Amino acid sequence: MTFEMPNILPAVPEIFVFSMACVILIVDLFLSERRRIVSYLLAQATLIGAAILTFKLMVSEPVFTFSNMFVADRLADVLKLAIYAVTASVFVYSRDYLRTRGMYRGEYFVLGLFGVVGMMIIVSAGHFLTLYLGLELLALSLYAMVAFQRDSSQATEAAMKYFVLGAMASGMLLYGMSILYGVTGNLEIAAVRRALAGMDADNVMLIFGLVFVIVGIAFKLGAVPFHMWVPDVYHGAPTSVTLYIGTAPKLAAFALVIRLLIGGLENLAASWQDILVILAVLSMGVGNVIAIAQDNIKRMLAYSSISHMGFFLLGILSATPNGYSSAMFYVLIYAVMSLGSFGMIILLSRSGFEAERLEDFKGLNQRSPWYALLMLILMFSMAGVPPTVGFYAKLLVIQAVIGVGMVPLAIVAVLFAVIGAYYYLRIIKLMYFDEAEDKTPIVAGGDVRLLMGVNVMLLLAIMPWIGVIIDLCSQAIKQLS
Amino acid sequence: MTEFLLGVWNGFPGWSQTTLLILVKILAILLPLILAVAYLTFAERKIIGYIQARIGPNRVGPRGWLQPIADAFKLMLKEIIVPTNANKFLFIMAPVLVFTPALAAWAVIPFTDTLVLANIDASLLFVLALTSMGVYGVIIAGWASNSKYAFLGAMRSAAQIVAYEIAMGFALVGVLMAAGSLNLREIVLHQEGGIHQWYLLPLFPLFLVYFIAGVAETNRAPFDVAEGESEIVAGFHVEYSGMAFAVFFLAEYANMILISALVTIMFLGGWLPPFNVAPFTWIPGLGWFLIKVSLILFCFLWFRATFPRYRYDQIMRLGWKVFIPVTLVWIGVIGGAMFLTPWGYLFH
Amino acid sequence: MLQNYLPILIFIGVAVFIGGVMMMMGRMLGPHRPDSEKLSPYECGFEAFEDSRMKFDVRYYLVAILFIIFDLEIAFLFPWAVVLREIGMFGFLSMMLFLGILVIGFIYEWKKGALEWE
Amino acid sequence: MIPLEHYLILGAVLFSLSVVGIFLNRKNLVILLMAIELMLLAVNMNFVAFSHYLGDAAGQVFVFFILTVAAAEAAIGLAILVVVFRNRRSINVEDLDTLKG
Amino acid sequence: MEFKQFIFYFFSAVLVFAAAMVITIRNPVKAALFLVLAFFSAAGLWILLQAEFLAIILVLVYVGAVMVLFLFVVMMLDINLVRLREGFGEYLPIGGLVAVLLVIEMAIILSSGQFGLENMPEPPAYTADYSNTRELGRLLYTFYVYPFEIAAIILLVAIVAAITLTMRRRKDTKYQDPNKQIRVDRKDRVRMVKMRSEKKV
Repeated sequence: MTFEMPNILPAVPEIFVFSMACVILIVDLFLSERRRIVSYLLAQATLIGAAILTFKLMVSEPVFTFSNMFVADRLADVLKLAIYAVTASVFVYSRDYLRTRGMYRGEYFVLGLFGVVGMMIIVSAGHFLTLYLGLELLALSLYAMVAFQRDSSQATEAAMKYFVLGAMASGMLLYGMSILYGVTGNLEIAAVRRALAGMDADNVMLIFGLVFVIVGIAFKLGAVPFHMWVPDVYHGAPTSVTLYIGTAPKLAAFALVIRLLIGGLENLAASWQDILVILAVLSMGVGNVIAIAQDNIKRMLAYSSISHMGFFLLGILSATPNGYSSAMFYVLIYAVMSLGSFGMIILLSRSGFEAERLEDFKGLNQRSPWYALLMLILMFSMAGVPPTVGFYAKLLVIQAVIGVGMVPLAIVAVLFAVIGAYYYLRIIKLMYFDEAEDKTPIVAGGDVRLLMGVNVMLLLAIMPWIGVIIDLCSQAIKQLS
Repeated sequence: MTEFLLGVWNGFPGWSQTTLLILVKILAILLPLILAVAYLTFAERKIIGYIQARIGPNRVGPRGWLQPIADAFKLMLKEIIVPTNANKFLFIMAPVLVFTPALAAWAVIPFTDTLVLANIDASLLFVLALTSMGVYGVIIAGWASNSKYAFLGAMRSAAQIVAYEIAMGFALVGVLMAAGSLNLREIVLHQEGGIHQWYLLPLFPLFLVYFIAGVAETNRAPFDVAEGESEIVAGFHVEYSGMAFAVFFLAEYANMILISALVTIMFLGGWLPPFNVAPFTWIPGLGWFLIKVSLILFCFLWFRATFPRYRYDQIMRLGWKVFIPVTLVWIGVIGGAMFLTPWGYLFH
Repeated sequence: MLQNYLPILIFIGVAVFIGGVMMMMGRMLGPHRPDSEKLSPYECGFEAFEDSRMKFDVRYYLVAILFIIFDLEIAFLFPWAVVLREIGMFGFLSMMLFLGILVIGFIYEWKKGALEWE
Repeated sequence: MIPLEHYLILGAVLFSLSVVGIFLNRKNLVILLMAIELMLLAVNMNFVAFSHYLGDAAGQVFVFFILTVAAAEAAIGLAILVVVFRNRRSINVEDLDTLKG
Repeated sequence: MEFKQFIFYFFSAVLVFAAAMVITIRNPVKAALFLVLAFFSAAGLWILLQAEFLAIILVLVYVGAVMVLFLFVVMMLDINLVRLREGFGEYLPIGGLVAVLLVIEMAIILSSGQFGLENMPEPPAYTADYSNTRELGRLLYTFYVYPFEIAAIILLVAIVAAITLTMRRRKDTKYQDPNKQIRVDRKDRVRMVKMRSEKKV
């Protein structure tokens, strides 16, 4: 084995984001309270710069570097760009929220950017080790962010629960990886794939390892029955952090599934398919049914996210390229929808008041028809009502399932989607047909209002270009095999 | 007679022969060590006495030479008081936990080129790992005593030990860079060739850091606030008496000897003579080793006699804000010199 | 390699044994006449009025966390220092980057006052 | 000769103990964190054993990284624990119940 | 029984016992000490597996640092031990049962023969000049440079997180900053006020 200087060019965006995070960390130490905006602007500049770099360095063929631990391919590029966009929006939405609650500190942005680095590492991981490290980098940043409001009993409790279950999930994942390492003798994802190609897929040891890997992934995704942390964390964390957790990391979780199950273990598809069917059905069922009983909107959206993870798993478990790309499309759309919904909660909150109960949405139409309309579109899209893009996302994954002949599963999925529509529509009812209790005018900065408009309108305006996005997804998937 | 003994010896099964041999070797290390510890306490009282223009202990035995033995007997016959509400098991365990690593580290110390019990590859790492265990005894003693003074003293000692352990670790990295090995014996062999080859010169800042950190690690003056009589009486072992106290006491002195031995090995060329010429080479390796260790030990005692005690915040500042940056910079300097400048040979 | 560890194992055993024997001797040879005054925890002349297991400054705890982080750094530095000559310039620079990242953390601690002991 | 299986079973025993410890411990969060450390120890045991029997150092490198990350993780976990304790004066697992739907 | 086997079973037994004590014992200080014992025996087993470096690092980092932090926290949080003892053993039988079942299940799968001595014999012991540390070092800073730097980032995040979560400036300290004291200027302290002299009423 001789060592050659690795090619660092593909990793330049990662290096850039990380260096800027360090710069912000240090600069923020010297800033007075009033100049905190400098940290914010630097964070936004970082994300924009990273987007430009990623765009410039876009590759047409997969490139491996750092002894195959780093992969740059179309999938990574698309997901990274999406992560930057989502994170930048999160920062825009959360600035006022943080300021009014005494959490407007540089560390929020720094930890957010470290989380982005973690996601980027997951997205371009070519080795179990980098996958694990990326996951942990993301998770550690998130734990700290959830506990960011350290005098809040709820936030710290949420952080504790998140920590315990997250650490346990890592343990499970690692245990699975250790067994796979023992059987295949490799830790590099591509090499594991090659080793598996020459092996019996029914090998009991492989299945044993696989089960642990899937349990670990399910924990991270928040799929039932490993979802207990999701509602508590979404509920307990400061809304700006919930916003962050509920959006960008979902994209990274998708990358985790793709890299591990499809990049590495596709030969075991027959085995993981069965497990994923159970997870998907349970997630859709439990998520949608329990969401109905919630009166806290953050909690309700948490259960909704669980059910969305179920739908997303439908695309994966079809085990066809078509299914994978529909899952990718689903996740991208979900990130946008979730961004808008949590953004709306932040927008309606103000100093000393959290708009997190369902009643807080009563009569929104009277207070502001425009925001009510935006919320309407968001809820329609979440529920999968045409002509919103949420409908297409659901349609595509269900088509993928039908495509491999799992018609009963598709019927179950449709059924749960209909049940789910109930609680989304309930919010619409509250907004339009109930009397407002709280008549305080809604104030928001120009940037937030503009972003909110763009964010929601994206869900409608994207329709003509839907084909382009789906194309992009299937191209990204095609490069995997 | 010899034949008979040989016959008995050969009668043992193979594994017990090796075990017995090892046991004998271990005793050959431990007994002199314990004796040295006992007489180090005597030397301390004598030397500090002379520095302060006193005679020191001179009643028991000729010129006081039996003093340590008398002390040992006295402590043995005293009651071990276990305070009410103390956690009895942990209270008794704590001195043993301090004592064991202070002795066990000697398993890998090379006294001369051939005189080493276990010549493992990562012996330096092993010593570091064992010395990092010492802090347990301190914390547990403080906690198990159920006394505010003990607890506060234990926390202070622990925070101090921990801070200086980092500085020590970083200082060791410099030695490793120069020697390119984790093995203590090889580290000494790399300093072959006389006093100018000893790491004392090229790694002088690290030597200072390591030595001073060693003094702080053992909670010795001038870093002994944790047991500063004027503040919190005897620190973590305020509740200990009799033999339990003696074990703590012995462990502290054993640790001092250990630190001196390590300084000798890593910076002063171990058993090697300072000049490879006639009168110096007459003294055997073990002799040189002992001379150097005694020299360092003398410094320990000298510090105690002359320096005023540091304040606690000053101790912590010295550890974190002076030593760590100094060692980090020096690591960079060594590496830079090795790769970028023609002066790499200075660091071998 | 394994043969070398056998003496160490025995050595640790002997060290524990000696420590234990010394404590035992103290227990057996020393008198044992407890009374409530003697067994009360040390105080400056007054009764101890609460349990000694009070909470203490978070600063101690922060020091312990920082200690873990620096200990890990040392763990990474050791193999590096040993193979420095074999891994060449690249290995040297990769460690300098590693240390650089952690120096940023160190500056952060310093400026935040985590190393201050008031 | 010790077969690899024995190391793996040892790892499995440790792993099961830690899982049971996590699910059954309803009283003390610190012990919960310790159970997580045990779980990672089980994983490390597996990796080291495989690495030895496969004659491949990559497994050991992996363990080194797991040790590093787990230590950092424990530090953060305990930091969160301290904050939790400061907010509600208890580290009882059953007291973590303010978040209910 | 070979000596090595004896050592293996001895350490394994200690390890399992210590692990079981960690999760069942009520006093957290003792639990932490049992965890230390578990780490020690694990280190012993790793030395048996010729992973010398990792074994010592396990003791150095986990026993020497992480468990110290655990002890600090356990001692610092003024835990009411009496309350912790309530309801002791309530879940123990179920827990024990689950553990036994889990172990049996996993053991059956793991001992399916795939990792038996026939398929995977123990590799020969290394020669005396083999250095485990050196071998890992050769890999770590070159082939594994990318994860190595990520590890640095993770440590940095840990520093930032620990400080943001726990660091608090105490308001009641009477610490004096000599630097500030020296730099004090007259005009910071004394204000000259021009006043018209008051007229007599």
